[in-house]
Amino acid sequence: MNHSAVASKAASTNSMLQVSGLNVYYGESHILRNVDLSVPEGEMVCLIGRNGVGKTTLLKAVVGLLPSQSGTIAFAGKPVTDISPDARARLGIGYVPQGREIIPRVTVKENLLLGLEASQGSGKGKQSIPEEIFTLFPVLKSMLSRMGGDLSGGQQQQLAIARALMGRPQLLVLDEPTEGIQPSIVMEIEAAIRRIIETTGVSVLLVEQHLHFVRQADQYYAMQKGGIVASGSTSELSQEVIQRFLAV
Amino acid sequence: MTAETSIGTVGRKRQRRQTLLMEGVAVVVIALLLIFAMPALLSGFRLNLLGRFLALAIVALGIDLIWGYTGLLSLGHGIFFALGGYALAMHLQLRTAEGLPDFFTLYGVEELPWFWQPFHSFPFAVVAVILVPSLVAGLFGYLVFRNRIRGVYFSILTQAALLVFFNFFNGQQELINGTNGLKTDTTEIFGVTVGSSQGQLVFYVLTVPLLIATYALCRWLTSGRFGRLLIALRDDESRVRFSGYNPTAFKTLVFAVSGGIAGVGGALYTVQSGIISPAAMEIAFSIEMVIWVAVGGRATLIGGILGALVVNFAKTFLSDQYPEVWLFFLGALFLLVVTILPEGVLGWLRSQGVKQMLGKSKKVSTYSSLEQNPEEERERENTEN
Amino acid sequence: MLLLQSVFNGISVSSVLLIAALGLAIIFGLMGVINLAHGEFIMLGAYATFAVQSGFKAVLGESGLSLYIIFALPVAFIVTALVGLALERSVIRFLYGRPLDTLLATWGFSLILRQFVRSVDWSLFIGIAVFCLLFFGGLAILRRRLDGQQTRKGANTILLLLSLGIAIVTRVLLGQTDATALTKPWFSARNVDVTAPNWLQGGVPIGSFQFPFARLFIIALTIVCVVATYWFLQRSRWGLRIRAVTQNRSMSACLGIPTRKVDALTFALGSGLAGIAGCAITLLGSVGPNIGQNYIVDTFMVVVVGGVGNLVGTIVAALAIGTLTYLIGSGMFALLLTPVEALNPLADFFTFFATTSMAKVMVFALIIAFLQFRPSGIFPPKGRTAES
Amino acid sequence: MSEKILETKNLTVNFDGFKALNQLNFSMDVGELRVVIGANGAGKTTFLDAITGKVQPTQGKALFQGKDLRGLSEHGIALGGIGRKFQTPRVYLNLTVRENLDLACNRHKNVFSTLFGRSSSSERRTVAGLLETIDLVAKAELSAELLSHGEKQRLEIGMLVAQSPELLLVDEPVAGLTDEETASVAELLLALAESHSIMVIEHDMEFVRQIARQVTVLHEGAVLCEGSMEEVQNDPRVIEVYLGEPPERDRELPSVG
Amino acid sequence: MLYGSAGLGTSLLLKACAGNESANTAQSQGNSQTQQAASSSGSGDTIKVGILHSLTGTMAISETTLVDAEKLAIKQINEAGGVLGKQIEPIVEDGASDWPTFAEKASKLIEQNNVATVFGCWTSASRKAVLPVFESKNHMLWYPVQYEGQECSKNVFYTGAAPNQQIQPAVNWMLENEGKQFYLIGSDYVFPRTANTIVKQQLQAKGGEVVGEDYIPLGSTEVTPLITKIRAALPNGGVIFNTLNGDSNAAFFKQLQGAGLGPDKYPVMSSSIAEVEVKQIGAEYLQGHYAAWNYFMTVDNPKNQQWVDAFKAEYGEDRLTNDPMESAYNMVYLWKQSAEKAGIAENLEKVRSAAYGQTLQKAPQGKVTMNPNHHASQLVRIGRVREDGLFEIVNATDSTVEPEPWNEFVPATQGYACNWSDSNKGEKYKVKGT
Repeated sequence: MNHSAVASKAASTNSMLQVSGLNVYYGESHILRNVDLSVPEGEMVCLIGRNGVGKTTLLKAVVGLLPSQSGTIAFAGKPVTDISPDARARLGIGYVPQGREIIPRVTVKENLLLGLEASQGSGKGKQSIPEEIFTLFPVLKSMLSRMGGDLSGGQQQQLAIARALMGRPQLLVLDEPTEGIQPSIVMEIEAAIRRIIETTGVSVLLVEQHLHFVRQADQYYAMQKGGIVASGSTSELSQEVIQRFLAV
Repeated sequence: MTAETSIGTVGRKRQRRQTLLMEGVAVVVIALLLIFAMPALLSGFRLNLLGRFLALAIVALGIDLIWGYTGLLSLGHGIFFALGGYALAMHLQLRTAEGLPDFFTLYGVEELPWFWQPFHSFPFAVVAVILVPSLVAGLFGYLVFRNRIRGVYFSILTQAALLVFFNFFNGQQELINGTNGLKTDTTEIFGVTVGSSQGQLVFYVLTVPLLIATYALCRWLTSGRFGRLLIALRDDESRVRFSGYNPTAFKTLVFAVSGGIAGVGGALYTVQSGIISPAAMEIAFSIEMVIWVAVGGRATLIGGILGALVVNFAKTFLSDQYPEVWLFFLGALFLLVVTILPEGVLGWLRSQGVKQMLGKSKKVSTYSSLEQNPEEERERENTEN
Repeated sequence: MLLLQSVFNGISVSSVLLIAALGLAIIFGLMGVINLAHGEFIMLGAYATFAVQSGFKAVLGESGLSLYIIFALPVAFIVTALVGLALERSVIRFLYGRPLDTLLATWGFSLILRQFVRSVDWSLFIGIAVFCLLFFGGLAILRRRLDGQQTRKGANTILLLLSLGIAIVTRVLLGQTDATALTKPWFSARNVDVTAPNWLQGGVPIGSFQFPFARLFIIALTIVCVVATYWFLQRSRWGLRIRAVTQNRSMSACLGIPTRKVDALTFALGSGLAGIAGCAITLLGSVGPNIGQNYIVDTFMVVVVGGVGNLVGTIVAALAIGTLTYLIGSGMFALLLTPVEALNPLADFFTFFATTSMAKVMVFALIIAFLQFRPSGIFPPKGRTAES
Repeated sequence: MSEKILETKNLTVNFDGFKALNQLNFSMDVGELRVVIGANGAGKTTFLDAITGKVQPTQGKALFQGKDLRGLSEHGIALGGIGRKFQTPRVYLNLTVRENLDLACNRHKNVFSTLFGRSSSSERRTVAGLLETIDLVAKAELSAELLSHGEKQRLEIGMLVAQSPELLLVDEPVAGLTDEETASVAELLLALAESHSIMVIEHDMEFVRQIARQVTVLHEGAVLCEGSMEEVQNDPRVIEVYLGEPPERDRELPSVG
Repeated sequence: MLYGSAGLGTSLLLKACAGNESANTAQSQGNSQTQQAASSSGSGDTIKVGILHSLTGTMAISETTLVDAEKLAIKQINEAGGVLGKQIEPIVEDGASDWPTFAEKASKLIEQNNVATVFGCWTSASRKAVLPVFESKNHMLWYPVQYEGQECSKNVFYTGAAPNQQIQPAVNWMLENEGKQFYLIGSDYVFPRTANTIVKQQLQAKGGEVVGEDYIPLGSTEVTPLITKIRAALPNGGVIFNTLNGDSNAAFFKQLQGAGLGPDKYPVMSSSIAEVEVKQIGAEYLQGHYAAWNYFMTVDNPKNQQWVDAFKAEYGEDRLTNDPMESAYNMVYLWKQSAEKAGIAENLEKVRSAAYGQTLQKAPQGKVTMNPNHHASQLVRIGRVREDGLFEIVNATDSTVEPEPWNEFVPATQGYACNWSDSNKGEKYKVKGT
């Protein structure tokens, strides 16, 4: 349960993402306080905690949307603290934000093609959408010409994940992918994510509140008041931790 | 606690009174210098220049009031400037002519148009100098603010209004002599020819107290609760609204006041330059007014005055010596003020002072924060690094 | 016949307005930048056309003149796009999110451009080239050599002053030589003459009326520009990027879209369209340093009335404003109303406004009235973004 | 049955096809301190927007002390007695703390009394008292931009109170605050609840526990459930929304809490 | 003085000294006016003159050509020994196309630089703006551009055409040769308005007819409504009388041609289009249309050839000359002759009196005489634009036409005249017998 011990252990293994001593302010409010976190290669790490404890802020700092006052972020061994979000995306960080952030007045197909921006080098030539995407999310195939903003929440979520996959990321950052979505689709999304991990070996950093999804992860970090307060393997995730950091 | 605060209040009041007194003394000294020393030191030509620039400084105060304090960038103050100038010039025209002013006969107008009639009266003309621009500004402001048109939309609309007034005045030869405008120099008023050196001295001397009066008015408007509300409107209009104030009324009033001030400046400028014409409503002139304030420093009042004087003297000097360079210089001034010196000279000096005292720079944002999307801003900052 | 003529004239007036406003609509609508230098970009396009024409005259003689306009269009586009790009990179990019500051900065730039075309000669050109070489070269070297914000900022300032100083000295020294080739202004303050190619002079006679080729050409050009812009934004890869960035900047960045490049490109595109507009208006009038000023307010009105960031709105607004101005200004309204006895007072009213100046007054009043009930234009931006 | 201070009937707000509020029925008694919680996107902020006139409801209506709020302007509603605190503190950065309070405190908010009127002694007393309440006496003459985040939050609450509204709407008052700051805000709100009706939107559960008496849970633009903290915590629907698990699989949960 | 002009011949030197001496005596005897002016420039070995035109802004396009012409004249005079043996030192000020700036710079030239006279202005508005300055300081302005008349200031010499030297002959000629129906168009300012007032009265008196009158804003290029109106109102063979100025002209002619209305249908008589403007608009648009001036570049006499060559040598082969430039050139010589006749350049009263009757026998346009009404007698010519952009002179008066500043066709000024050589007459007096 000693989270710093876990962190140091993680650092010693081959980590895809290594966050150390991160401090982030939003205006003057101190949102993240000395956050250490590590995502080992090929593993799925889940960040838990109630609304407003700074999980989303942490993810935004990781993808580069928020600047950090101090601390470092390393991706695949390379420091990325000072580079712009688009450069981080091209390095291989795929981001599925909270609220999906589908570009609304752009078609589904175009939204998917935008995902290709992150995969460098594939600039020229006819852009096409690989068939795997439709195997994962069959619903998208029939929607290609619809406007992104017209999809339902669940469809948007699937689109957002598919879009992130288009860039063939090494790290997938998912912010509450099941939030506000019908239970049946939640299952589909979870299954898809599991399959993605199995087939591509991508590392995942996930913010989630649905418990049984949390349990699918390899490791968890619990946040409260902008800091990591507990971490460990999800197999050891106790009711006490859940009650303290998640329940109402 | 009550004892403590009341002592605090008294101390604060005393301090405030003291600074106010110091300021008053400084202003009087400067005024006396301007009125008595300058005419002795400067040639008539230079004095006339100074007088006109002081008149422009009055306009700058009006701009500072709405832009620096209230956050409304008007690109149409030439309208109010010109209206003030026309009001006075119309009176002076009627003073010379036995019957009709000369130009009317040129266009075959035989009867004085109705709106000229009241300008026979001097008191009416003086009141009109302030009131006509105020009313026009107030009406325009009301129509625009009522719809919550602000920021750049407001600026664009004021510019369009300027163009319309320019066209109107330019086009109505029979009514106000079109492009030629109205001359004032040869008129006699109270036994003095306006254009004579004696007359010019009188107007110069008149400009100084009026500038000070305007300054005092602006100080009064911007210092009390009203002034704080203007700043609040600038910083966060929506918060003001949720506090129960109606922003439209306040903005309309302050725009009208600013228009009236521009009118006074316009009238004083007119008698000292001898002519008012639609050229005063050219787009470039109104934008130049803004740069005076920006150079001096927004929301400082004094900055506006200094800016008007400095920029205009620079203009006179540069366009004398290197006419080609002037536009380059002015253009560069705009770029410089916006990118490197956004707080103007005075604001820069102040922030440097504060920096030394507190060890960190004080950022004065004179724009409504609502115009910016904070997230976008942050992302920009981030990507620029 | 009268109706056909009115419609044609209304459309042709509108098309000039639209082609001039198109670039502005893109820059303002997609980037939130108030580009008061837009008129000067139009002017640059016109001067580029003049330069191309002179080049053709010099190389091919008079016979080459018939085709110059075909070449002038891309040249005008590229020249103004490059100038726009330079402006965006050097100034505008620091001012995003501060629309009023962009307004002042672009006005400053427009003053410089206006004086530039008046006084540009080889010595000035060389001076500017020297400055660019020193400053940007130095910047590139510094970026590699120096670390640390503080030292870099200081070094930048010194570099700026140094290169500026050297450039000015160069210019002054060159200016004092007797070589007139160096000091002869390229354009001077005078208007320059751009003559339409033969095939654009004259027109198609229909009845007693003649549709001028130049007008038809501009209408066609406007349609081509609108369609091309639409195609570029809707179908091309960069267009997709631009749309994505304007709709959701931060998410676009997270997808790997280089937002800074997209900004620069959008600005360059808008400026380039102004260049094409400049090329077009050489067919209608003379070319001088101040022509841009004729368009700036009208085009802004088009954008404001059309609603920000909306191509269709811009088109409708240009049509409405252009046609109205024409109908009122030409006295057509008055003419149409006169036969009806009851409407005579109204006809008198419109007759009063039946000059170009007064038509502007009237149209502006209508715009203010219009904004009373549609404050965000014909097609307001939808949803939450509309609020503050 | 006590008098209702706020009531909404079938309140619906439609953004571009997206129903931010969906047939929301809500009511609150005079003198109540109500906490509204809900997951992100549950429509909490839109709810406040609809009450304060920032957005107009597509359907339904909001009643304040029995009066329909439809069609009233924001400042009209504010004058009518509803004060609102925003999520991120919105105070006037270029004014001092005292000036901030003084502006809000002004009883006569038309142009001319603002221009010519001076703060009355009762207003000055109110300001002094409020400075005490929000614990900013020492910083009264500092410009608000020099305050810390927590101080700004307190100042904004103070400004709200200075308006002397009947109803205070407080949006996420402790976001980004330290524990001590959170505690002081909680104290402040509890003190204010003595004399005001307050609706707080928050998702810091520690904080909610500290202040909550009656809790409303919003979900997808409608009320999911309402009750005491205890009741809400144990409501299976709430657990599902918050934990994403059918309650039967976590039957043991409540016993641990 | 002696050291300054070492290169000049002895005779010149002597003459110069004599001139200087006489200036000194004049100064000692002179009235206050003289002292004021003389104290300034009398001491040096140069005579300062002001040149006041727009070097920047809208009007720079036209006005810089006048500066060129005036500087050329000054240079030639200086090379020939100067005025009264003194070199002329021009001080150029920029009016920046802004009327108050003109007034400001005029004061500056008079008060700061103590110039002996000022050459300047183009637009009537700028002249009206500086007029009070010159009147209140009793100074002297030379104004080179044709204008609307209805003015006769003691402090201004007008060397451009008065309406009866340009507009009236133009209307007469069109009436006799092209058509009876006139459509009047102009930029919206004082010159076109006044000119058209005169034209209307004139046509009424001579059996012509005005079928329409229209104005567009100065500098506007949207002329479609104008062309629509002309087409609607003007029958074939009608005449367009054009007083448009500046950028509008280019737009007007380009679009007129585009609308299929060539000179065969509606010939246009323009009052503000000279060689320079034709070049800027493009000769193909203007070919066959008319203009009326006192001078055209194509005037065939040796003096003109000499001048054009000198001008091209100074400023470049591609440069053109035109009427306002010629007037500007002439007025410098007229001033020089006046000053020499007065014997002192600084005594403005004397120079003014000396100016009456001064004649340039060999001005580029022919003979030019300054009248006591401060306007110049000049020849009047009608030109038609040729393919090369110059004018074919289709009509010219045999002898100079006397200027009438107060127009006989405007009721308010009918029968009035101006004579500054007679203290009883002055600015405006009723001519007996009318």
